[in-house]
Amino acid sequence: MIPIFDIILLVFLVVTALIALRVRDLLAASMVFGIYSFLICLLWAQMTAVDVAFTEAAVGAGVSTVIMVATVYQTARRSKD
Amino acid sequence: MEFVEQFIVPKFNYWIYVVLMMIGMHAMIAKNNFFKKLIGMAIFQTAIILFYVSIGVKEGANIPILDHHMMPGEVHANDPVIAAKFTNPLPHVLMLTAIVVSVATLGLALAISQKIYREYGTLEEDDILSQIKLEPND
Amino acid sequence: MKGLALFAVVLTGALLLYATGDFPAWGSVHSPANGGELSSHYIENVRTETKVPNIVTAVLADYRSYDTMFETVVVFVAGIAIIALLRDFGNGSRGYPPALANNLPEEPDLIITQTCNLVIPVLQIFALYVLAHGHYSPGGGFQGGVMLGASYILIALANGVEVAMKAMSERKIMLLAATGILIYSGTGLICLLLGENFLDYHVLSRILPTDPIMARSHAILIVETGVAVTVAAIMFSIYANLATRGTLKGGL
Amino acid sequence: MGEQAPIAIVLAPLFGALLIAFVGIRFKALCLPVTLGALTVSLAATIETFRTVLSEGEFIYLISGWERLGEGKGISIGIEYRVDAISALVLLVIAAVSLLVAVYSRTRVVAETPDRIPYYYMLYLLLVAGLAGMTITNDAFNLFVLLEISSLTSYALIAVGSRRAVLSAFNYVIMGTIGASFYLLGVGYLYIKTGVLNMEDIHAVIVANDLAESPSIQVAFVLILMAVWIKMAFFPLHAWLPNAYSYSPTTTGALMAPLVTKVMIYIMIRMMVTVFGLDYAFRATLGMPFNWSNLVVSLSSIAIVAGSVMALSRRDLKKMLSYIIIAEVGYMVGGAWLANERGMTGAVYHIVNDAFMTLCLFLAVGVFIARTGDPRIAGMNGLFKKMPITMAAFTIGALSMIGLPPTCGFFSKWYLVGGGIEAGQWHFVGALLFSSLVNAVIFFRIFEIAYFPKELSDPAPECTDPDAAPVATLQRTPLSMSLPLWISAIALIGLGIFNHTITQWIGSALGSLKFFPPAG
Amino acid sequence: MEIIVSPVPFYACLASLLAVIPIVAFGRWPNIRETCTFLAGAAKLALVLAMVPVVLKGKLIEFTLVNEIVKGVPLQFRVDGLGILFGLVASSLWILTTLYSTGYMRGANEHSQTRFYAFFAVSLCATLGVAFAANLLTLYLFYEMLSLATYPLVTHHQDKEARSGGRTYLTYLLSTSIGFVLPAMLYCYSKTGGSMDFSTGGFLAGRVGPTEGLVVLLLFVFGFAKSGIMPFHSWLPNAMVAPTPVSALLHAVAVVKVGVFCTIRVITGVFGTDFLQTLDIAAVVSWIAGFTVLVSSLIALTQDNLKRRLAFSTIGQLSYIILGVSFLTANGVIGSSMHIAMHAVGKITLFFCAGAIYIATGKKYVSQLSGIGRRMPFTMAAFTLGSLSIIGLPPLCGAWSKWFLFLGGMDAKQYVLVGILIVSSLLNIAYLIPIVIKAFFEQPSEEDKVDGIAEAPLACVIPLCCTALGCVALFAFPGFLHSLARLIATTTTTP
Repeated sequence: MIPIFDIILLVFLVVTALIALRVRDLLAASMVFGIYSFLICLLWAQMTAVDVAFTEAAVGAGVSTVIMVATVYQTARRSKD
Repeated sequence: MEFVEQFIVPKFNYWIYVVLMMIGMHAMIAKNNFFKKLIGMAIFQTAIILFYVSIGVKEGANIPILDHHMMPGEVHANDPVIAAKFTNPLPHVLMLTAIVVSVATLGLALAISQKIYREYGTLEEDDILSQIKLEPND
Repeated sequence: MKGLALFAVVLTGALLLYATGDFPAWGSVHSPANGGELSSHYIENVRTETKVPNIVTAVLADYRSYDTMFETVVVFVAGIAIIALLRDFGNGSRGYPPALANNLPEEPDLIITQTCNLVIPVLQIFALYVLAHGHYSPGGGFQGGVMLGASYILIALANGVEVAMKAMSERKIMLLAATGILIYSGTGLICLLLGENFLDYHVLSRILPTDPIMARSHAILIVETGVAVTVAAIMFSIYANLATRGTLKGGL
Repeated sequence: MGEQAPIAIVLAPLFGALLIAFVGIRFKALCLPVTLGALTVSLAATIETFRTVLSEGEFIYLISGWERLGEGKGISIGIEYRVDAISALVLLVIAAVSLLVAVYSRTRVVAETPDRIPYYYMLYLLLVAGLAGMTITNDAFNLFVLLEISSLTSYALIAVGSRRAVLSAFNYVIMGTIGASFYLLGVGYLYIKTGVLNMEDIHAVIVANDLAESPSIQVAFVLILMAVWIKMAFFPLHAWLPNAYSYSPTTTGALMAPLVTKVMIYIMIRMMVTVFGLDYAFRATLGMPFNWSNLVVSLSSIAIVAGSVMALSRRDLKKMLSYIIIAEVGYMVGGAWLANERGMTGAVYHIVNDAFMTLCLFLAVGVFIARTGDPRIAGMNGLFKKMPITMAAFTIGALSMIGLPPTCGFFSKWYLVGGGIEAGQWHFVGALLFSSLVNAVIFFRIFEIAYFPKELSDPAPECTDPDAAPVATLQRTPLSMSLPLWISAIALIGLGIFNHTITQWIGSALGSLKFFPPAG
Repeated sequence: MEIIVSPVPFYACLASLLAVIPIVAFGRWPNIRETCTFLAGAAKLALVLAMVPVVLKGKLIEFTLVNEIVKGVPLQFRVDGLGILFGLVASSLWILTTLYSTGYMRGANEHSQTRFYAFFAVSLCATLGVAFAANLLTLYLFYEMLSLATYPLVTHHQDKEARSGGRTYLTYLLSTSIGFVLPAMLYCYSKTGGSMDFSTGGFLAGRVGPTEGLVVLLLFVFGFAKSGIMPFHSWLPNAMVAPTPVSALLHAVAVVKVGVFCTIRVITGVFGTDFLQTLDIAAVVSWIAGFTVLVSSLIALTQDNLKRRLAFSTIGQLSYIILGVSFLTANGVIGSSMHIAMHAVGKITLFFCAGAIYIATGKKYVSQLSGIGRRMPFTMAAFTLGSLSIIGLPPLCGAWSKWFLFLGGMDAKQYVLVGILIVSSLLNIAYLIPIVIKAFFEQPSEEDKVDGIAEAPLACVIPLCCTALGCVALFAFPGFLHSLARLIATTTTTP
């Protein structure tokens, strides 16, 4: 049986994914994507995939978000959709 | 309700991975803004990683690191290792690779979108297409 | 177009869900993937075959070390690709469309700079720990490398890219990145020169003062170091290029 | 060192790239020699491997030296290379084509990407390493990693081109990522049901556990097919290809057009033959009232016709060639799915031929554009007189594309059409012939333009893009450009004359397989 | 039948191909260049002649160049009666044509003569390749080679007209060969399981039913569109934009005869006359050929351009040959084989004359030819002989072949088609004889009046006189040809 903590995390994941794609401010979207990465990292730790969680924390929530923000700064912040 | 109990609850992970993947894939295809497409791409790739990690989960199993003291030469050297007690490590290995690949792809795609912005002054697909229409085409 | 996209997505989703019903139960110990010979072999024999307690590390850097080598190459590719695309070699005097970065303050904030300067050494030491302790705990080349790279990114964030570039110049980035892969593939090549197949570490016992099994363990550390060096250099390079539109000046 | 040759095929370009990183960035003049050296070593290793295969049949190379577990065939716990006659042939094509294009690139890279030379060559070498690695590996996941290497390098190699190239590179990234992710997912679906990653092991488990009816395996099959189809630009998943190939730098187009789609077709055949098994591939129904073989052959007929028709209306040379490639992809996919040995032989043989045909044409077009500065077909006005030697090579390539003897294009059509007749897939036969005729129209129209000189009413269009470096118009064709062109043109005739030998090699790999003609 | 293995047929084929090298190398020195062509032609003819006695003894000469070009099918030459007949016609007329083109090309001061001679030599190589091909694939290879090699010849003038003529030429020839012959050939290949050797009984015999047989037969007959069979004939009049030597040799002899030769091979070597008899489908081909004979003759009546008129005449005459073979009788085959030679000699004379007239006077149209016979008596005399030969009147060689065709039709009891043959001969008279009458008996218009004789260059006149005399000689001494034709008939039909 899947632990209830997992289920909550999974639901949150979907919500953050949708938010990241709905927000028109791309800087905010990048930030929400960071949160998304962090949540998924938690999920993996919960699923006993510690190495994956570690990597995701460093790469997904860390570097990915930073380079996304960097790109937003170098391009446009507003999106039409 | 029975359907939910039988097919959704026991495989909730798989359902969510499909949902996330479809969210990401839809964004990749249908979003107008290139940056949004890339966020979709990242979500799409993490969804697949979620799928793989879900494969490897064993109920009641521990993280795939043997106790330091069980190493040869130590006290419990000859205790057999029981596979069921540890999570399947193989999907984790694969997904480490996949994560690295996804960040590499993301970085490259961001660089390309910066170059597009340099050329066209926008990241909106429709604006760029209307600019191209004005240029001499093949 | 939008309708078509939705259709394609829903169709794919339906296809994937169709197969979900066929999957073994979540968390099952006896599913083919979990109870199969392959996975069990790794778990049960890793300590006799490699002496590395962290099974993930052992599989990553020994059983499937060839994968991992190319994974490092993927990072390397991303690094050089981004340089090839974005790097402004000084002759790009063309106008650049306005961007958010143009409105940033010139001087870095004092509090941020000082905090970062405090954090960075700790971060770097921790990164080395993660790398070296990858045999026994979660971590290893990638994680350590990313953290090491992140420390330089942090310098760049706090003080500007130029300051970070003083410690890690562009030339050095390329040299380090290539060195990392060379450490990895060179290890494999030495195995090859010693008469065994590529990346067959046990033969290293002939030149390392250990037995063949410990040679595997040591070699894993060596190649993980290579991974870390490449990843650290490239992560910083990616950031530096993306944050400065390839000029390597100014930045966020 | 003979038994280590397979690994050298992939390692040589990798070490070449590293060497460029060490010395090439400072001494730009060394980049090309290093590239050529690495590719020569790779070619030599390929030839050595090929000879081993011919004398000893298919063999396995264990990376990391992990022996297989268990009795019988057992399962693989490490990563293996597996070389048979078909993969050796494809490797040979990769090595030869990449070396020729590297020679060709001498003046082009300097002219088109002057400040990025070392990076360009590093990406070039790594693309070759990725393609060769994909061809030779026997591990389903390892294939994904190498696929990503070749994808990332090709995105970059395209995006260093002009203004439009960047945009097409982005589309390629999106499509390519979907493709690669589908592949990864497909492997996951296989893994969840079989628990192994080695291609032959997957097949063994599918057979042993009788998983043919399992929905997961079927979905995995669909996903992997979709993935390779996206990557090979199989109509209607082709949208990324034409712009990517036509706006990218000359060398990129000349390297990618012959290799990338062809290697993906090889991967598709590999998946059909090694992972799923031919009986599965041709018989799987996915619970639908149709037969896979018939469906895919119909799709390829559509692809052939659509590609040809789209090529007909192009005025840009490279774009026209790109659409022809889309039609050619249809040839090979259709041939592989005809469910008989002749069709499969034709498909594999056409991989080799098509690689050299596209190479020849792209190289020739590169010379034309370098000389005239005009990418349009109309720009070829009077070229037979101006550069007869290059035009002669182009003519050979074009005749091969049309499928006229004694060029190799005729013989691949021979096998493909023969396979179509044998399978009774008349629409496929019709589509092949239609495409030959369309190619004839296209190329003879070009010949007319080049043969009957006339005053050009409109001059070459002004280059609107300052970054698409106004390509230096060469006064003479340097030897570095004409030599590869001529080698490829001669290869076309050689491949045609020795087609029987080549198909025998292919047959030695296919001979043990059982083909299942579609029921009814 | 006894088979002799010898590379002579291959050398005969190669002789003209190798000549390309000196032709291109000596492109700047026209005399040396043309000498090379002559030498190649002589060598070729000598090689072909050397094979004649052997073949007449009923032996076959075989040479395998590539053991298996595709599985089970070698690249192989085999010389039999039909092949040697055709090879002899083509190679002997090549020498005359070379002489003629020397005069013509220099007289007309044409450009790119080196290219012209080079591709001419390649075409001849392909023609002999077709003649000596031992199997369908070899035949097809050389057939396609001929299509391509003649394209630069047809479009020699490189102007707008040449461009559209060349376009029609290739469209018809390539689309039919790729669209029809290739699938039909592959169908045969898959039916026979890999063998495509022409054999007396036909290698397809007994392997197909009437319906498939008819489809394949028609695919072949229409696919070898060089035979000018309707409705795939219109490339031929359009190809007349080529310089006259090209029209003469290629479009009266080499190219078009390759078309009919291939059709004969299909009927005799692929299906076999016996098998066609049992399938009872050859009549369809007969009727198509009969239709072509009649319609083309009618069209020829309306043409004013001399070369176009001759072209339509050629279309009709070619269909005679197909008609003869499709009767499936011994006499029909004899008639067809002889007509290959007879028509070649006659028609090349007419084309030579047309070219000579153009060189001497610049006239292209029949209506302009009033009184030209007084100015060019030799040419027009030769023209008269050629015309009569085409019509089939004794004492000219065309009479023999028409006689055997007639007999063949009677044997096959195809009386309507025999009627068509006769009507068409009358039509031949109607479109050829008025030219002769105009030339000799009408007064020239004032501005055309020239005192005395003003013939074309000697290099043009000699060949046309030779061929005209050939028409007469072949009537007087048909024995050799007849024995060859009889040999062909005995090996392909059962009495």
